[in-house]
Amino acid sequence: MRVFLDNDRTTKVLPEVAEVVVKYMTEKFARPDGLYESAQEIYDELEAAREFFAKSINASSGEEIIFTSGATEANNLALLGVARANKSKGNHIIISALEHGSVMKIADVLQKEGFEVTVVPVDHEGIIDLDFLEKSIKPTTILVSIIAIGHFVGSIMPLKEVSQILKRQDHRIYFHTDAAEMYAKFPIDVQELGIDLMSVSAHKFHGPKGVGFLYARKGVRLQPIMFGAESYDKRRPGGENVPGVMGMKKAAELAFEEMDQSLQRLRELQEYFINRVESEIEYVVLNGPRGEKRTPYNVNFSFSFIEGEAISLALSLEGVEVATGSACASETLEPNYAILAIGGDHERAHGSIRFTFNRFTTKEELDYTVDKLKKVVSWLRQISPIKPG
Amino acid sequence: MRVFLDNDRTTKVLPEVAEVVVKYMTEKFARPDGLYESAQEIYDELEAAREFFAKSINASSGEEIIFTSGATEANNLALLGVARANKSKGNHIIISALEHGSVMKIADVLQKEGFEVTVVPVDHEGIIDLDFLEKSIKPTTILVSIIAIGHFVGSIMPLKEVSQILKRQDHRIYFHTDAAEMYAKFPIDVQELGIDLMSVSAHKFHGPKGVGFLYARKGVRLQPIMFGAESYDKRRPGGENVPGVMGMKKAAELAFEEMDQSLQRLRELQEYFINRVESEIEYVVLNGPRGEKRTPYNVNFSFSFIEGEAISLALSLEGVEVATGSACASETLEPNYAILAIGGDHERAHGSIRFTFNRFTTKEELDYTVDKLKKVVSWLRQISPIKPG
Amino acid sequence: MLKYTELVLDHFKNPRNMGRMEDADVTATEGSIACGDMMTVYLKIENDRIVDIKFESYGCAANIATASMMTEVVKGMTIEEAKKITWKDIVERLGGLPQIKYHCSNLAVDTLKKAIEEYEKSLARK
Amino acid sequence: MLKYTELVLDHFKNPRNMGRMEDADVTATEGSIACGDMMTVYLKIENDRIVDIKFESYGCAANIATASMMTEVVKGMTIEEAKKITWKDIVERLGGLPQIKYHCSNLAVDTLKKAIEEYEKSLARK
Ligand SMILES: Cc1ncc(COP(=O)(O)O)c(C=O)c1O
Ligand SMILES: Cc1ncc(COP(=O)(O)O)c(C=O)c1O
Ligand code: FES
Ligand code: FES
Repeated sequence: MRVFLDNDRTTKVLPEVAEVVVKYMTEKFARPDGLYESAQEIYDELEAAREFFAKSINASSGEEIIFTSGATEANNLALLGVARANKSKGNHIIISALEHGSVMKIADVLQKEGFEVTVVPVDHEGIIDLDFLEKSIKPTTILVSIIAIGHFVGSIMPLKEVSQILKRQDHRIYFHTDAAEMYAKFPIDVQELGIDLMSVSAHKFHGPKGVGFLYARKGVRLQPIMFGAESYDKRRPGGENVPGVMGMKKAAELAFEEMDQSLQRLRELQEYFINRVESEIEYVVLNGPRGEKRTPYNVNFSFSFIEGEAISLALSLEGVEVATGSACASETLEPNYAILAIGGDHERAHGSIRFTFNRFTTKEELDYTVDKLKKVVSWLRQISPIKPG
Repeated sequence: MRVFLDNDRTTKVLPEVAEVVVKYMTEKFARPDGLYESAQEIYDELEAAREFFAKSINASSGEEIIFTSGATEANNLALLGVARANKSKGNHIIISALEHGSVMKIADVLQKEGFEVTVVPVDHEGIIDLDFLEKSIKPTTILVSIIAIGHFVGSIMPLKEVSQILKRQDHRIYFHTDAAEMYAKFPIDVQELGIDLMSVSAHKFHGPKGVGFLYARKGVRLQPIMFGAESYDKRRPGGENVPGVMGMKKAAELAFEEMDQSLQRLRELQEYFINRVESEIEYVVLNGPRGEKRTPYNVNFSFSFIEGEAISLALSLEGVEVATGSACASETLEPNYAILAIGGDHERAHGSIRFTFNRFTTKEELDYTVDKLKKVVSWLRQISPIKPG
Repeated sequence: MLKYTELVLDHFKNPRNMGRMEDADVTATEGSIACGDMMTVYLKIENDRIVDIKFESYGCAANIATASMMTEVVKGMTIEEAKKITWKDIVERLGGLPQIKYHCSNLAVDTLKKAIEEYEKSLARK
Repeated sequence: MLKYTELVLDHFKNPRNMGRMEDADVTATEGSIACGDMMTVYLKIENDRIVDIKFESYGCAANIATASMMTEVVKGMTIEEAKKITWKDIVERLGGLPQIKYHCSNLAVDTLKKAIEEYEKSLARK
């Protein structure tokens, strides 16, 4: 059996989606900017796709959707784009301690460009400190970027509360959220949540890799990060990835159809999985919140006395594929910042394993996973010089 | 019959390529950065793909290949990346008058960032003026970007001569070429041609849209245009478009297999097509060079007394899809700069039609095109108030 | 992206009143160098009424279609009626035009008005 | 990307000489806080020869595999021979390691050397 539980990293493309991608690669292959009928058809379909994505988040118009090569590019366009275009209004930016690595890195770059960056801490469950956020707002604050679901530990962020804080201020502060792990899994209403910009990636919900979009509310000024010829969307030049966009649309349609049932089913599976692990394996700590504050797509445990790279390699030899926050598995030999941010120590990061589900994850797969996990954990604990007590 | 002769804009993905893309979407869908076997397989295959592309242009190592979302991004990374990273060495950049719109736009942006840009003119055939180029070099020149095949008019640029000029200088000047219309159509040897950076796009040679690469010679300093988490290639973060890259590889393999025969066959077809048009339609001007100086993938004619948007629309109603350089077809109502650059006037741009082939273009398709062209041209000339003489 | 209505395409494919008129009462040509478009209108006028009209056009599909529609609209009109025609009327009758093409419909109406002006001048000279 | 050789994986899956040794002549533990790895080595020494060796490891797969390989290499060696072992020897015997994992092989050798040192100190004290 092979059980893929690293769905936060990427997901498998569904056959129905692949079919659409193939159609737009081999038949409807024109680009929207030709003067001929096949090009005009593609133009109409891209427009319809933008409308579809806009509707899917209750945006007011398809023009608010900018197709990108993924969420990393969307994050870059949002943060670099807003910061550089609004420099004259202020140079202060706020992000959370649980942003995806791309937002972290972009914030570093902006700091080098002269922006001031405040990182809002999170509590032991991975939920941002709203008081801290409110207090760190200055007259020069132009942008707040809070990830929709806390990176690595699965905490659902209080986006609405953030936007309410921002709306209380005397000046306009743009609100961006990286929703790569939320879109097409949860309902999102950008009006209700007060979101101005939002990043999405198709390969997180069984769509193709290399495509995503940025929602940017009308009126938000953005400086492009890439420049190019006259094209479908001036904010993002280059040959339009039509098969990617149409595949992403199909993937989203399928996801939205099953959204409520999937959330419900996964919530139960998640509880079941957490229960089994906690009752059948000793010395485990759940990283991140429990219950409604946690996305049902994520479970994250630290196993004491053993190390995550070894755990995940051993699991993979048994057919179970997961992620770890261990320093030993990182290129920089740094422990995962998310575990540190929620108050964990080096050892807890070291032994952390992230299990991320997709909406097709089954009880059988999780049972198999628990069985293998028990085997691997007890075996590695046998090897370890550190013993309980 | 439907004849697609706008292959410089994009091409149809081959079934063999689509098959590969599907395989990497639905089966081998992992990303290279996991700790499990499927991820390691993908890592190896990406590495092998980089080696393949490196070999295909005689680069010295796969590390010199940076995958991007296409040639527009590659051009941005090359020009913005080199300019911004080498600012301390100089602020002068040279491009040609026949660059793709993306390079033109990027040069504008660099100008706004404080760089000085010289545009090297081309002769009436669309070949750059090497003397002018050499004379415009200054001690502050850091980068020269010359398109491999003159935009719109199909002139093959003397890349080797350019690099020889650059090598004669006392200081190092990087040489970039936008080879989106040359790669996988012509043999390219970056050592022999002395190229330091080169942009490539898959959808120009029957590969997928949304993927391409930048060749960057070892030692060339580049500032990224996007920033992100630890990933496969630090110079270009974001979820790796594995299906795109593997599809591009397949497309290139197929193209390289048939390269010589295709060039030979298209050269003959091109001559045949030019001959038929010139002998059967009056008042036509070939834009760009004849013979060996011209890519066999491009034919470009101006038809006097009539306008290109109307010609191309009328042709498309007959099933023939082409491009035009007419101001009336452009969003900015500007005549095509390439026609002006080769010394053509507004009227010549107005009546210009670009026919671009792919390696599967047939004599039957071209015969059909000439027949329809004759019909359309004579019909529009009937409508026109301007008459010969 | 240029999106033409079915009606625009129809007028492009089958332009009404297209061609030269050898015995026109008045002929006018207008053209803007900026865009490189050009139009000629021929009028035959009897008792202050446009009894026949023809056009020639050097320009894009919208140019041809608006000229064609304009001729269809004004044929049979009195000169006074024809003078009141605006480019917006033509665009409306065509079911709309891409914004970037509005100037083409302008040209059609301008050429008509120039022809009428010429005609009135020629009357005044008589 | 971490790529382990077949041999590394084999030593990870089936570590040789793994576990506690209750009657060891000497025990040593080394660990670097920076990376959070840790290793314990147990030696049984007779006539200046390592007649038995065991290890425990808290660390990554490379940590476990290099410890395992180290024990296999030095078992049966004289103390003088064992002192000459370097982390490079271990890496070589494993058919290579990812560069970023070299420090794990270092730890294996360091722990061994520390154990030998302790043993020699204890001899000196006698
Ligand atoms: C010469 C040239 N450069 C760059 C591009 C842009 O390529 P892409 O669509 O991959 O961004 C094109 C195609 O539009 C091209 O023809
Ligand atoms: C929260 C979050 N943001 C951004 C990204 C980057 O997405 P992409 O691979 O589309 O660049 C990811 C996935 O890696 C993610 O999980
Ligand atoms: S123990 Fe941390 S990298 Fe090996
Ligand atoms: S004639 Fe140029 S746009 Fe219509």
